[in-house]
Amino acid sequence: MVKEIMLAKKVYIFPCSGVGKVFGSIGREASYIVVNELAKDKAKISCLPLVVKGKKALIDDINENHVIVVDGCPSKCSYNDVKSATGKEPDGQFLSTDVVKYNRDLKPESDIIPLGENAKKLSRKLAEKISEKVGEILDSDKKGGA
Amino acid sequence: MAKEYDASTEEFMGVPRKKIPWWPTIDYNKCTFCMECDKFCPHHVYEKRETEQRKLVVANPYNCVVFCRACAKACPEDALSFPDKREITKLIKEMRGV
Amino acid sequence: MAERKTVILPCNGLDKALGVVAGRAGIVACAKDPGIKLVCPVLLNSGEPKYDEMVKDADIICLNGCMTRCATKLAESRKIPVKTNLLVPDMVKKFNLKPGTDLVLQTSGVQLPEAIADDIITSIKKDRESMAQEIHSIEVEDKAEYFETKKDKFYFKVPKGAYLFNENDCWVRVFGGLAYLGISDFLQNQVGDILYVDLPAIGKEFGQFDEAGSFESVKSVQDLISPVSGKVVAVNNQLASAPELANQDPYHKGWFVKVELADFDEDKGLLLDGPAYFEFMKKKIELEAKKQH
Amino acid sequence: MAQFIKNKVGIIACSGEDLVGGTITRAAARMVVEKLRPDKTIILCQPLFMAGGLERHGSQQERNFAKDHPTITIEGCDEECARCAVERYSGPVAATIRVEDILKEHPGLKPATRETLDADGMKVAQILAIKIADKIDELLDEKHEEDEGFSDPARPSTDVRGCGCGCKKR
Repeated sequence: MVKEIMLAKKVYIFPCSGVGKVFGSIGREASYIVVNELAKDKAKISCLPLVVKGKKALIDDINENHVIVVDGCPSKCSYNDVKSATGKEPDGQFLSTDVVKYNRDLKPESDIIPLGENAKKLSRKLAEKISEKVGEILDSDKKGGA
Repeated sequence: MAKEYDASTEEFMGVPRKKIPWWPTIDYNKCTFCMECDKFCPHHVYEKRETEQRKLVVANPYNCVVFCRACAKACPEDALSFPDKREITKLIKEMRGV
Repeated sequence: MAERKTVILPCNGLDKALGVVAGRAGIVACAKDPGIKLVCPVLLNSGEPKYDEMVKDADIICLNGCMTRCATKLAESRKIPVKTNLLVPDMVKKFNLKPGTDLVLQTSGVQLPEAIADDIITSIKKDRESMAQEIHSIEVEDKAEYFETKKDKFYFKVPKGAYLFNENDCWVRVFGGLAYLGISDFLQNQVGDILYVDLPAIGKEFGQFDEAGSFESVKSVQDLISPVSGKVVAVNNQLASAPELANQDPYHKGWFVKVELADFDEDKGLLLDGPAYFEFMKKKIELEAKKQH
Repeated sequence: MAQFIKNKVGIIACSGEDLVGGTITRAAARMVVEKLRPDKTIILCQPLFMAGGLERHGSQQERNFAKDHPTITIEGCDEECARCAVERYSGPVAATIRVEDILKEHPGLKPATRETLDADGMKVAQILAIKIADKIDELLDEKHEEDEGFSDPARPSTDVRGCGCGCKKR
């Protein structure tokens, strides 16, 4: 296939934007670490509420790129919301409570504003996992496109 | 907050709460007044006494949930003790029988 | 889940080939399944105390060589509760293997203990499977009807039947001599997302209202206060990797502990049935709301 | 307005991740439900509202609450996602409060970081929180004495109302 010069795809990160519990905030904090730091030029964040509202330009752009959802509780709102808005399965999904479960020594504080020390540490652990996944998704792009 | 709860009208298993001697006892030889138990207990069993030598007291014993010993687990000094559950159960049975 | 111990008490009578077969079958079964333990009838009869621990809480199989049933009688005399009594002559018919009369076992006499051992092992497996099946039954949402109430945006469910509760918001559901324990919908709502669950060791015994496990959320650490007395025979290991089951499905997949009941008739006098607990819970919800003011 | 059960007010923040306004709505909502009017409010989770809710309770608890109770939406930008969500699934909202309006009233405040609020962001959130609390009192026909019984640092003193940003507000 003759390839045109194509702009590299990016990975959208959608944390669940939960506001009632610390787990939503951990997912959100982790997402910021990914887009600001760990996968700076590869990932971007946008508003989940805007996706659900049905903002066409945004949904089209998601569909042209990749998407990872980061949820804060088993209700998996981000997963469900993104899936129903875009009509496709997200390329990756994370649950912040999983990180909490497997790091019992870092029991998160319940504070949300600002996040406690343990919650921040957990956010970073989660961010590392998400950014790994970002790398994987983009790598498979390269292989697939080569 | 705690004042809303009126133990004199409360019952536990059909027995007036005030007749059940279940609440924590603080061993002041061990207690370091770290306040973990007070932070933990949502029922305001404890109260801080900033100006007194005993900076923490069991102020609302009847707010304590019968058979709950969760605050004792929060205590790093193991300074909290509770009555024997079997004795309390026996007592409740006796009073219910009356 | 918990695997119960199996102990074989063979007769090992040395005056008949059938007795030799019984003893031999016990030895072979133990060799094939290390979960099975063997009791020497002669040593047991001499009053050996070491067997007391071994037979405690185990499934005892008495393997009798003949109709005199010495093994069964021995168990009775030592007050050991027997689960199954087997007779070698029945096995002879079943497998059509005659051991002959020679005390030094020959051909079919050698095959018979093998067959008996296999038979015992197969039936133990079946038992375990049916126990697993039973677990499955509590995990499947039955057609149980629920009472439901709502406070603001929170909903609380209580099954109408089959479950009994204590006033510490923990439930018990009885199946024969066994029972499952868990926490009520109200309690899971109170503590919020459960992150870690600690469950008791298999074999642990506790009295009514003792702790039978604990669970932890960001908000608090709490105990499951057992509505019944008993001994732990199994725990819900799924809760280790998926503690959210206790939030999502507290009456089924979120069960905590399975116990062998010690004195349910006595315990149940202090428990509430579904309708009574529902009324109790509604009062508690109102009280909690008031306390927040 | 529809007949609402006037014992509690629902608070739903846009909580958008892409802009500082979203973070401010989030912070303000928490101040209101935790500190200012804890027993008069229920926080509604925007994504849960959109996704429906917990299946075992019929997936509708957030939406039903907003149907039965007055609900205030807090918006971080002019997309007004929270209001759109409530109107789509529950019905008319009782009030909508916008971060942008506050920024207009206080031109000296320039919140910049969406990750963790800076000092200006925190101030805007506090002003917003008070505005929400006032609205709650109005909706429930209740009067709260100003600052009564609330000495928490999250509660801005009257200084914040005249916030030192150069605005004329007292």
